Amino acid sequence: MATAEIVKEIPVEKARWMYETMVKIRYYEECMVQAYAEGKTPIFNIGAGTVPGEMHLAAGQEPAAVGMMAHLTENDTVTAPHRPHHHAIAKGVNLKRMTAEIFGRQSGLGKGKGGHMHLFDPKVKFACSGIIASGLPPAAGAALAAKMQGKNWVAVAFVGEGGANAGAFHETLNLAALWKLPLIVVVEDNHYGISVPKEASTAVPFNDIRGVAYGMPGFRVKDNDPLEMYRVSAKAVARARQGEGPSLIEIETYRYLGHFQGDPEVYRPKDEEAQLRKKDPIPRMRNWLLEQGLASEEEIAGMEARAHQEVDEAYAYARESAYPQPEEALADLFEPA
Amino acid sequence: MATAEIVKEIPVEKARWMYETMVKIRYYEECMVQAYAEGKTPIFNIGAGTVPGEMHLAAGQEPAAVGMMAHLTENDTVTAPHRPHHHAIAKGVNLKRMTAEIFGRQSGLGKGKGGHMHLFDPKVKFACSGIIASGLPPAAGAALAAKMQGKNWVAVAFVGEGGANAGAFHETLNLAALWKLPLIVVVEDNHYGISVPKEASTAVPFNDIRGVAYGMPGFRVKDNDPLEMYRVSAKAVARARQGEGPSLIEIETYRYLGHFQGDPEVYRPKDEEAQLRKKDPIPRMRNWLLEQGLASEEEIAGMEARAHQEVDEAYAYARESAYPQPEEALADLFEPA
Amino acid sequence: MATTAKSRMLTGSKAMVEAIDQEMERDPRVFVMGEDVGKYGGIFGSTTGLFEKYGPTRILDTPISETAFIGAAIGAAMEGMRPIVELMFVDFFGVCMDQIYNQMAKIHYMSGGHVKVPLVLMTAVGGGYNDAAQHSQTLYATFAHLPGMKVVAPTFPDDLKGMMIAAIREDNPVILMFHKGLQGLGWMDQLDASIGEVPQEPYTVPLGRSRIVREGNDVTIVGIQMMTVHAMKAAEQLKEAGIDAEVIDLRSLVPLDRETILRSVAKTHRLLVVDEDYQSYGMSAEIAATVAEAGLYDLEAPIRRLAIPDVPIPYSDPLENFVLPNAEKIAEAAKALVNM
Amino acid sequence: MATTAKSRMLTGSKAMVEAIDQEMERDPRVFVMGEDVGKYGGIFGSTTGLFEKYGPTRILDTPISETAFIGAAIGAAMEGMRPIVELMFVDFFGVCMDQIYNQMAKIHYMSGGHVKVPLVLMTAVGGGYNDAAQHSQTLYATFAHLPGMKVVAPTFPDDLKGMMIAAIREDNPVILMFHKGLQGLGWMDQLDASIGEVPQEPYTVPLGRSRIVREGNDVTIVGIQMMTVHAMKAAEQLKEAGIDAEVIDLRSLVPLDRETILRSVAKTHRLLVVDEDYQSYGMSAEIAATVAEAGLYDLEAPIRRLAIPDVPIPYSDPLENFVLPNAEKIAEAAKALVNM
Ligand SMILES: Cc1ncc(C[n+]2csc(CCOP(=O)(O)OP(=O)(O)O)c2C)c(N)n1
Ligand SMILES: Cc1ncc(C[n+]2csc(CCOP(=O)(O)OP(=O)(O)O)c2C)c(N)n1
Ligand SMILES: [Mg+2]
Ligand SMILES: [Mg+2]
Repeated sequence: MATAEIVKEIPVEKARWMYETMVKIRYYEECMVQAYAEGKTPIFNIGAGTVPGEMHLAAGQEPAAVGMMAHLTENDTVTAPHRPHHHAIAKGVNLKRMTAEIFGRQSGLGKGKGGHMHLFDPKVKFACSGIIASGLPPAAGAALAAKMQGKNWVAVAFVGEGGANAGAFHETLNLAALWKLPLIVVVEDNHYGISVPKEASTAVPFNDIRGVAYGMPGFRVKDNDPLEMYRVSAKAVARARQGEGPSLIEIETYRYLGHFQGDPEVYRPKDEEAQLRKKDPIPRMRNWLLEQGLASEEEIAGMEARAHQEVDEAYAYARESAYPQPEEALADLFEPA
Repeated sequence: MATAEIVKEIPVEKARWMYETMVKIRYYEECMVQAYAEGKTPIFNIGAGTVPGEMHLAAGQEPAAVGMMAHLTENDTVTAPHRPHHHAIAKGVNLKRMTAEIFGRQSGLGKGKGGHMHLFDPKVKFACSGIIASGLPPAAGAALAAKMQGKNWVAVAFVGEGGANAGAFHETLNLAALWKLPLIVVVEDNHYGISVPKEASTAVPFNDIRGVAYGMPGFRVKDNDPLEMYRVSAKAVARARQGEGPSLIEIETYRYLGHFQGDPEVYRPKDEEAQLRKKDPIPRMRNWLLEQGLASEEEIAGMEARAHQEVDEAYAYARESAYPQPEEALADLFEPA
Repeated sequence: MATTAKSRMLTGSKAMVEAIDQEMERDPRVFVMGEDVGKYGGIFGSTTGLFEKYGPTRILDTPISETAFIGAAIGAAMEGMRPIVELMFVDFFGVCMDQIYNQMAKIHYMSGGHVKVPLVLMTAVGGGYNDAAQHSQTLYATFAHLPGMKVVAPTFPDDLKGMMIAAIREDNPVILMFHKGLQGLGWMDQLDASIGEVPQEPYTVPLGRSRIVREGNDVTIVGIQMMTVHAMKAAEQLKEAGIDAEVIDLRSLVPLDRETILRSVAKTHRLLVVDEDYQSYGMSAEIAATVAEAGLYDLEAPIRRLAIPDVPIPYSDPLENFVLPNAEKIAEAAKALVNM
Repeated sequence: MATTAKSRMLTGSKAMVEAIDQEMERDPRVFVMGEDVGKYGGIFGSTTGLFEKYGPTRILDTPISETAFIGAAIGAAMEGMRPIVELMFVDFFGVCMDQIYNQMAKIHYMSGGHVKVPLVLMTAVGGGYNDAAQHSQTLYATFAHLPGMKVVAPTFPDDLKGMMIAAIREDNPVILMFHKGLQGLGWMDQLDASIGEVPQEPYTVPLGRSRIVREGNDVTIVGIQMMTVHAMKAAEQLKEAGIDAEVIDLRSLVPLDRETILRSVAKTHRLLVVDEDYQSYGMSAEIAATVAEAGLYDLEAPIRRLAIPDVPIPYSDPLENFVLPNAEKIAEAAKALVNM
């Protein structure tokens, strides 16, 4: 955890927001572990239960989302990959409708058509997609639109370290650098692309260096540190807002759970999760808030309670919502004239 | 032109081969300008004449091909892009059948099915494709096959500087570096991708630096210098043969003609071609051979005559060859069981 | 499109450029991106003169990065811009199809209709000038098979203009294919069909409606773009043989105007579908299936398809001519059908 | 495939793995590449145990770089290797289609038959488990429309083994689609059809021949993979209603076994085609067109298609169920057809 210095850079309300949001994300994902398991025991059947289909959870990866999103407004665009809940929550996506979407309900963001990998909340300019690295080009397009419209809005695309080897990564970074677009690409290095460890997918140890190939700054955040992510993101966002062009950030982060729920995880050491959890950024940040006198135990408890309540309400909303009518499957293909 | 030093590194017969091959390529392309024009005057119609379809010529780009191919044998693979004649000739592709192919004849490399962007000569392991950067992945595959078979064969993929911004470039370099494949990627920087100058397509001034993104050496050859290309290629090929992995080379080269024949060339200064031709590598190399005493005027004249003769024979062969029968269009889709 | 006092003869490409120009004047959100769309004016002339008029902020030359720039067009469209993006040859779709079919075409649906993607992807199709296997395809069915995008392929200059304007104004993603041979380019075969009366004023031609370009009673010939042109020529030949062909120019693949085809077949009782795309799993199959489902009892002869016989487009003249349908082959097939 | 003394019950995925294993033993040029094919054993179990047996030099985990590694498989095949490469979900084709259709599928033809590309691209297809718009497609027609590759989609374990072996031995590129729901994976719906007798010895099932999985006289139902399974269930329901359905399992899209279909329709006079792919411009159209061309006079009722109604696959259960054909819908459609 960054030392006392960062206190000068980070407004207290941002620090508290980051903590509360991390707690919210974590609790959201833990609730999802439960919700996803409903109807999948004793036999795990991916298509059964309250929440069917694939489920990629982000417990442990909160710092990437909150450290960046602390600098964004509703006018800034975020695109996320197949593991999108932490980004969505930090970006302020409507939590009730997001949860309803994941539950396949009519009140969901996409009326139940999208599901957990396809969450769209245009009000806060959030989108995600299940195809690796496919969010990068549209984010560059959002950045281009901002530039064309003379706005100082920025766009941020999140991608896994595995996704940094996709062609879309290269093409988008080159385009953004060439056109000096207000784009920031954040690589979340959780060490795995499904089962494949970074050293088996990526020819260089760290992706920040790849900025060199585009004449763009590359930043690296170690140890899943939310405060360092905040600091680095501040620089990248400021650059982008000032018209100085794109940046690349790689953050070392932790994937506590399997790639998706139900992952047998044969490919990683049995105690890896436990080891990672020892360095959990949430208690680290909690301690730091206390140490720095930015929040009292009581205040923290209040933040935690609020976060939990919001999540509980979102899940309750989802559960209470109705399923769409079958024939609605035929609606929404095209915008009517 | 590199100084005397290079003499120590380059065997005399290689130097002569390079010169003769450059002459052959240049003459080949000049003859193609003529052949292509046949039947296209007074009105240019791309589908008319002796050689219809698109035609991308490489006059001026000989150094990239000969400097590299001087180090290769028939066992090494080369993939080329849409502008493939110089690579094909330097790789030793059967010139008669190549020309017959471009003329659409039955005796052509592809029985008239491929055409100038689709030349395949498996005997010398040469292939090309009209889709930008599409030759890189297969070249990596050839390198992989060599490695799997325990051979010290290498694979070389040529791509234009415009093509270095395609996703396939990134993916292939990463894969090759990761697996330490005996692959060399040569970027021919002729300053344009059709009409788009490099500074409008590429976020960095030179592509050699992009090797950094893959932990792979990047070399740069300036001034379209065949001897420097030879020197740099020697290093890259040696590395590859010794199992040390891939390299990236960018050579600054010159495109004398339009992107394709018929290009109105509205996008470049009127005198650009003339300026470039002043630095023509062929007379430069000729002088160098003479200066260094590597060949006499007479010997050079002999080389030139031989090159011309071979080209003339190839064109004659093509012209004399018959067109395929129409129904043959249905053959060769699949290999029979 | 009725010609007016203010119409002139324009080539296909000039009609298309005029459409883009008029829409760019009308709507500041419209801009163009693509390879060589700037100074060069588009390899197939689809942006000639626009760079000079609108400059590099609205006419953007791109790197050879189709995934990035088509994806960027999608992102810009999601933000309320109205991009026109060019994929130089349709044959190149393979380097960027994910953005096209998994993002552009699905976002509206996946978002429950909450996100609009108003984008025109224009792309050149067609062979017949010896550009071989990677530069001569139409791939009509490849795009039309995948839901969420409108796919149109106008044949004549007036439709090129009217459908381009309709596409730009449309709130959905539209693939607008133009046929290289019908753009009236100075460096291609000069076909009469590539020049036509085009009204000066902006106007729209609705997407999704075919047009009967020749009425007849003996056989229905359905074509699109170059095949429509060949079919019209074939109809002249058939006339001499006493056969009165009805020719339908499809114009749009998605939506597909099934009614017009069914109505025509109900009248002629015979159907020939001509396609410059590969035959199997192609447009010709969809038309045939439509009639076999909803117009079976109208048929007095088997349906006949004429299309590329499931091989890549070969380079050499005799080979390419062999695989491409033309007026003679169409007339022959129609005759056989009528004599059945 | 006749069962022998040496056959056992295997799941689809185990049958496929056995095929790959036996061929890797037989031929040192065979190797496997793909995402998570190593220790993980393939997301859909298509390489389980092979990494342990053959190690990382023959079972290669790749980066998420489909263009590079599928292209590399092509290059390796051109050099005489016999790669099997996995595209994890067929839905991802958009990031690598150029290598697949412009290179892999065209090289043999463009080279005048001088270059062979012996490669198996295996890929998972199918929905029905709420994996939504980007992970549930079959895209049968998308591949089958483009010439130069064989496209097969075996349904049952014995065919999965036999066709995989045939594909590996084939000197042409083969797309082998396996259906997620028919692999017998422990984490999916357990279907009877996903387990079956599979001979232990290596054997081949020829590519390009369909199989009549139920003989009948009243109506022909053509399906493939999951739709074959549903059609067979529908046939049981139809039997109770006194309707005797013939069910054809297509197995192969390219080459397409048109004869078997035509022969069946000549007997039953009615055709229902069921497809888990999008309806328009799809497999169902090609089958319909084939019969409308060559078997028209055999038909006693219009052809009927049942397929995904041209929308992306929605996520939520009621929506996905609505768009997917199933046994009930098939039975209903068949009944309507017979009563026409
Ligand atoms: C183009 C494409 N290829 C493969 C996949 C399958 N896939 C889904 S997630 C994943 C791993 C992604 O790894 P990474 O980018 O590191 O993200 P993480 O899962 O670690 O968050 C893969 C291979 C996909 N969705 N899209
Ligand atoms: C994927 C793809 N996009 C676009 C094209 C059209 N195209 C053909 S050549 C070319 C320019 C290539 O530039 P460069 O790579 O620098 O090679 P050069 O022509 O200069 O040799 C373009 C854009 C193509 N063939 N393939
Ligand atoms: Mg990862
Ligand atoms: Mg160039």
